[in-house]
Amino acid sequence: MPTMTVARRVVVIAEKAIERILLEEILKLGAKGYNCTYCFGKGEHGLIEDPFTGPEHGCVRIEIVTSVKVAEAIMEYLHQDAVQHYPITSFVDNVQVDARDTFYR
Amino acid sequence: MPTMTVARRVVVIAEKAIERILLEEILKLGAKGYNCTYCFGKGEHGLIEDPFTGPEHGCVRIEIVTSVKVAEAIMEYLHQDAVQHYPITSFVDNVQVDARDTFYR
Amino acid sequence: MPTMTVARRVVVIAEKAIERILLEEILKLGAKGYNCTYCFGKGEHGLIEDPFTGPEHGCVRIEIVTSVKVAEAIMEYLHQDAVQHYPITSFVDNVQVDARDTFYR
Amino acid sequence: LSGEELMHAGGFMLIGFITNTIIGCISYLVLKNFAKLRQIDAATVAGYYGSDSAGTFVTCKGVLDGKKGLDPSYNYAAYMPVMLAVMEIPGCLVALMIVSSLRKKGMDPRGNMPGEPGYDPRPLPDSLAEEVGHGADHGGHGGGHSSGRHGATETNGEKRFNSFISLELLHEVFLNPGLFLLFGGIIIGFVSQLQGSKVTQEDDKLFVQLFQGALCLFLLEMGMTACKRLRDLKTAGWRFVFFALVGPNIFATIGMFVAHGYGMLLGHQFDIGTYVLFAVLCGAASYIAVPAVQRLAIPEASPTLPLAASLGVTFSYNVTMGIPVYIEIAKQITNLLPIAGHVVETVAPLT
Amino acid sequence: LSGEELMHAGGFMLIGFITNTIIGCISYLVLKNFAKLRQIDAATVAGYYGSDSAGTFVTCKGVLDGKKGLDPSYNYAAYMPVMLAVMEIPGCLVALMIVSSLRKKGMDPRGNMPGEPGYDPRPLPDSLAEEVGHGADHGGHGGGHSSGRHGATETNGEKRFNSFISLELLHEVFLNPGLFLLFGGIIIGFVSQLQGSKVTQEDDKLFVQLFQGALCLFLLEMGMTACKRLRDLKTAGWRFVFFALVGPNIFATIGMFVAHGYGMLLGHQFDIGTYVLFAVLCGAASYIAVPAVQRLAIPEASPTLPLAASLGVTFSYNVTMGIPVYIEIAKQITNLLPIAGHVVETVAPLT
Amino acid sequence: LSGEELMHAGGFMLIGFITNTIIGCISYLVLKNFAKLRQIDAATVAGYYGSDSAGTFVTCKGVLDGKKGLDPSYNYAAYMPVMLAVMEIPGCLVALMIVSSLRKKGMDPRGNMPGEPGYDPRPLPDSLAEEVGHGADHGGHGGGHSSGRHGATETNGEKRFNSFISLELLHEVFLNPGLFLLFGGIIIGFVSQLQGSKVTQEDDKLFVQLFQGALCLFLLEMGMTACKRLRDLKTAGWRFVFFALVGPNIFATIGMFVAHGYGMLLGHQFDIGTYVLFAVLCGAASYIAVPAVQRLAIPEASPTLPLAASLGVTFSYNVTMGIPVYIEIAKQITNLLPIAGHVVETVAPLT
Ligand SMILES: Nc1ncnc2c1ncn2[C@@H]1O[C@H](COP(=O)(O)O)[C@@H](O)[C@H]1O
Ligand SMILES: Nc1ncnc2c1ncn2[C@@H]1O[C@H](COP(=O)(O)O)[C@@H](O)[C@H]1O
Ligand SMILES: Nc1ncnc2c1ncn2[C@@H]1O[C@H](COP(=O)(O)O)[C@@H](O)[C@H]1O
Ligand code: NA
Ligand code: NA
Ligand code: NA
Repeated sequence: MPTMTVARRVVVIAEKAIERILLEEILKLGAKGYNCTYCFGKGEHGLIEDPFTGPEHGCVRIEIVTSVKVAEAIMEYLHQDAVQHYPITSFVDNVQVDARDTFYR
Repeated sequence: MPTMTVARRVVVIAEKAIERILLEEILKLGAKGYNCTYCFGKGEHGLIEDPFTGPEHGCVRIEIVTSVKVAEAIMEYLHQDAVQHYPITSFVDNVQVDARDTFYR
Repeated sequence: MPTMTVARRVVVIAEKAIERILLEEILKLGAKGYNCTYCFGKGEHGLIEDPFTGPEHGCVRIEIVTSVKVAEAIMEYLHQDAVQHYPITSFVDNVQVDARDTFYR
Repeated sequence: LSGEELMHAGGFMLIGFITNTIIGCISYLVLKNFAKLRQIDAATVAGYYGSDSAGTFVTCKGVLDGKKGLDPSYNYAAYMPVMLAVMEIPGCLVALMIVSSLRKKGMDPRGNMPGEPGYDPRPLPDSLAEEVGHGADHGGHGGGHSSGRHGATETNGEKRFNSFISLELLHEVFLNPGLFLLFGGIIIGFVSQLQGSKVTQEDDKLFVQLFQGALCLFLLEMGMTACKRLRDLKTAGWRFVFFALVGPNIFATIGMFVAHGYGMLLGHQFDIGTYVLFAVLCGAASYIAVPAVQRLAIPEASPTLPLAASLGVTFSYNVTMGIPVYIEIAKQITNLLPIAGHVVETVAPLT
Repeated sequence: LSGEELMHAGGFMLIGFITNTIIGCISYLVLKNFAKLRQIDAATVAGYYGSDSAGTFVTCKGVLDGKKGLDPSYNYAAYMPVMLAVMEIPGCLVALMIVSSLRKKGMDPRGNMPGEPGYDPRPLPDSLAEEVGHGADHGGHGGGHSSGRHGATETNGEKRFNSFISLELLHEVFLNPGLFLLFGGIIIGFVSQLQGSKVTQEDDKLFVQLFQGALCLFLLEMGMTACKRLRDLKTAGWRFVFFALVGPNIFATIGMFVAHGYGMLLGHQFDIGTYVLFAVLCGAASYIAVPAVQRLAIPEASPTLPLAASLGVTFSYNVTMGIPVYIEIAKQITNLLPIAGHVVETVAPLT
Repeated sequence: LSGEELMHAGGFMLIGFITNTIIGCISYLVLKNFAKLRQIDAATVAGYYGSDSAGTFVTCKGVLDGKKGLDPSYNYAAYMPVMLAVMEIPGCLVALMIVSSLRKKGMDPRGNMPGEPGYDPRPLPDSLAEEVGHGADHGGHGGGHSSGRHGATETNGEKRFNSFISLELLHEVFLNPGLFLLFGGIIIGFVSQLQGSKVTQEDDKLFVQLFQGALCLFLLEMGMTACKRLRDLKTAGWRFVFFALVGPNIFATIGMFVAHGYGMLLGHQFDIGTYVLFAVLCGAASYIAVPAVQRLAIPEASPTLPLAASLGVTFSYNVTMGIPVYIEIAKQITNLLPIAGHVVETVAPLT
């Protein structure tokens, strides 16, 4: 049984318009990597759709596996006043990573 | 350290043909929001592919962060006889949400 | 409250070039099913992009809900020397599945 | 469309509808007994062949447009696109009827009938039924969904679900791709018409040329999709492939004889183009409308087998060898059995 | 472009810019008082109508190209594409100005003004503010983001975020789709020129034909997208739909009278084509540039309402009935009020 | 293709294969010593330039088709598409050979060689090797994957993985895009041929026109993708950009002299078109086939640097300035060194 260590996974779902700034900030805050999928959905701001490429490109779902400290910094950044005005949703949970991996540290 | 509250995340993977009815029901059952990504995969029903737009549009992965009660209602709905005949897979886990957020309540 | 059983969820994010072999091996190792979404991201290997279809088709995110034993076998396979040279990231966590479902066993 | 032509068209549509229904039933019997398919799969594939394919129709129209410039006998009746829309429906109905009768005969949730290998009457694998603690009392998962429910009462969630499925089903069966092509054409005509006739005249030559260019691209793309479908044939067996190759020729020929008979009845000799288009409507198998019906109403059927035949084999055959063969057969029929009083100017055989 | 023409063009652009600004303001007042929209939505939709639409412009150009071959009066000035780029800006500025004044008047984070239903001055729903344990002291979420912040100091994270938004905003307002069309055309001309003139000559006829083919496909696709947008009209009310249908005609007619006035001022009679293109620049509403501005700078506005009007109703009207109507009005104006010393050869009315 | 022509073609293909191999080696040396790239990156980029580009070939063919209508000397040999497929292979082989020798010389898992900055012989960062409890005994991660493994025995999982990689590699190297273009053309010819020759004749004029239209769209799209790749040049340094701009001209000229020498050897004067196409096959760099090989066989190389040069700089240069320059050079060579007994009718210089 390979030994596992615990890491934090932050999932951020935001409108595509602010995708670039979010990814830049996430790396600045210390995250080592992320993966993004385009998605669509409904929240407080109603259905967000790109009129041309269709709904599935309205939002971006960013998944970041990182350390507890960096995860906190990201959540703090996302809840700043300026950012909160945009359609953005975020939640966190724990995942187990193989002890041999360092992609998240 | 921002205080976090615990919420339930339901992930439903189903064939695109029943996407609309599922999303309508999920909102009727009390969920505040959801996000969807098109995906493809293999399960008991074999590989589901849209002959034209290619595999990656065969199924839809719906992720719903909501309260424990609503999560239970959704799982109950998904296991009804009529729904079970269609290719559909669902599982649940807990996530932590910033105490300041209400997108899921 | 429908009774739930605990299952393991393995998430593998890898370059699209080795998608087929990974999916074959995952099924050989005993997984009953999987679902895949195309994504893009940044890790130790830098931004992986398909020069034509654009970034969102650079990598594939494979999500496998399976038993603890099979999850371990998959993680072991992914950390073999030959596989490690390719851009690949994997992590595991627990999810709850409705007791009536057998899609993962 | 003159009154007389309208009457012809109406009769022809009725005959077309019946012909495709018969073709659907023949396919079911052949697939069940000759190709030894599961009854659920035989019924589904029969639905594909009892319907028609907009893509094959458009390709055949493109070929005829190219020829009729030099040889008017390749002309075709103006109401053929409407036939395309009408003749898409019978296949769906045939499949739905057979499947609902299979459900009544106790088909299991995986689609196997009593006596077929793997038949497992127990409801969907919830062998853990006993373990279900204090969950809502579910009773067994009766087979089939909309019809043939026994036991558990329908929750209103399920009622909404079933009505959604039936509504979507009506939408798929009657608003088939043939209709979209038909309305698409009319709207484009209307829009360019609105912007002054000069635009449309000039467009005609351009339109035909662009249409043929787009047709080549469509065929190339469909060809690649078709090849991918061929992989699923491995599990099917040679009889199934034989049906997918020979079937279209038989059904097309049946169609042309039916059209010829109808011509004799009316004492009116249809153009070669009309024969060939009708042949293609009978001989082609659907790969857009019926798969959508299958996904909604027949989840138990194999998702890959029917497409492997209709798109992988039949479509590829039709757009390459099929159309020239049907043209040749159409010429033979009109030459050998001329309709009294109508001498068809002899058309140069296919060079 | 001769010196005199350059002077004409410059003046015309200034007039176009002012006309679209006025159209934006008129729209805001009409939407606020007649269509009873929330002020934030009225301002946003006004931004759409105070801008123009590259798609409608290109469609109108295609129609005129088709006609001018037979009737030279359908010609149009060469600098019109530049007008397209210039007249895209006023709408964005009008919307941004009105919205920033709304923020100053205390708009709440959901976009409601004091007195509007649902007005909730409390900052973003963090009623749990008290529960926030030892989180960084955030103070209230002041309304609006870049401007009108009161209370909490801006963290440098927020500074970077706001500067990103402003930069992207400048990018969207000034690098509008009109510019891309303009540069795209120049680059293609340059590349084909580079590969020897013979290639371009031959290309010209092909280019116009291909262009018109692509135009049809673009219109078909836009038509389908437009229909999807119509669904969002349900919540809007008939007055809003009335504005989206009648507004373009009024704005287009205003535009043509302005162009005619400018012609009288210069003693120069513009071609019918120039009138019609200018009418379309005034009468059309943006659905690429301004939505991007809205997503960045006006997150509180409804994401669906503006597009339902500009794309669902106005675009569909313009490319079907609108353009022929504007052509007819242009002819009437030039016939009834001929500019001294210039007799316009009588053009055959729209057959 | 007559016997003699077949012999010419065979010889030409062999010469083309060798020329591109030499170009690959030259590129490696220039990139390593002049542009100071890491050896792994130098080898990968050398693979790009030792191969050719279907896109550039098709563009050059389009330009020549446009010209040969007016001036037959722009004609080209019919077997050039086969040269495209053959000359795509050497680049891949050059890169794979150099990389495997680098692995033997102890390249670390990040692709750095002993002596290069950041060289870290320790296997992949599993400094936690000790912490590995009772996991399957793994021993060290030897460098490189398929070849040069030392230590840990290969599990059959790894064997399957490595055989998958080698199979995919063969597929990428030999089934290159040039072949698809070749077969694509043959199949379309076959299908339209099958549907009666009349169709193909009429199609020819349409085909060339549509082909040129599609070519413009392809170039526009590639141009935009190319610009995006330019961003990755920032980290590369001016020498690398200089190579990507000047290299193609040198390699193209080498190619044309080689072709001219071959012509002299045979006493046969090739058309200008053949010279130019051969120049483009030598001067262009791959951006479809070799990137796929790199992803499979050279995961350690930088994923962005090679494409920035081959797609961002070289492709953009070739399709705008490159092709006219190569045409001019080809004319100079044929004029200044006429092959005995063959007087080339003087072709009007590029107007
Ligand atoms: N409860 C939820 N569960 C999952 N995703 C959500 C939820 N609420 C919102 N989202 C996603 O987050 C995006 C922005 O949310 P909002 O700011 O609430 O409009 C939406 O487009 C959804 O894709
Ligand atoms: N064990 C699994 N893990 C993750 N996704 C699954 C699993 N089984 C099925 N799926 C997904 O759920 C869809 C429907 O499953 P099924 O009803 O078993 O055919 C499949 O297409 C997969 O995308
Ligand atoms: N820390 C991370 N969190 C989420 N996804 C990651 C992370 N690191 C890498 N990835 C994903 O895994 C892929 C390969 O990672 P790598 O091997 O580190 O280049 C990347 O393209 C990302 O999509
Ligand atoms: Na049929
Ligand atoms: Na306007
Ligand atoms: Na080369």
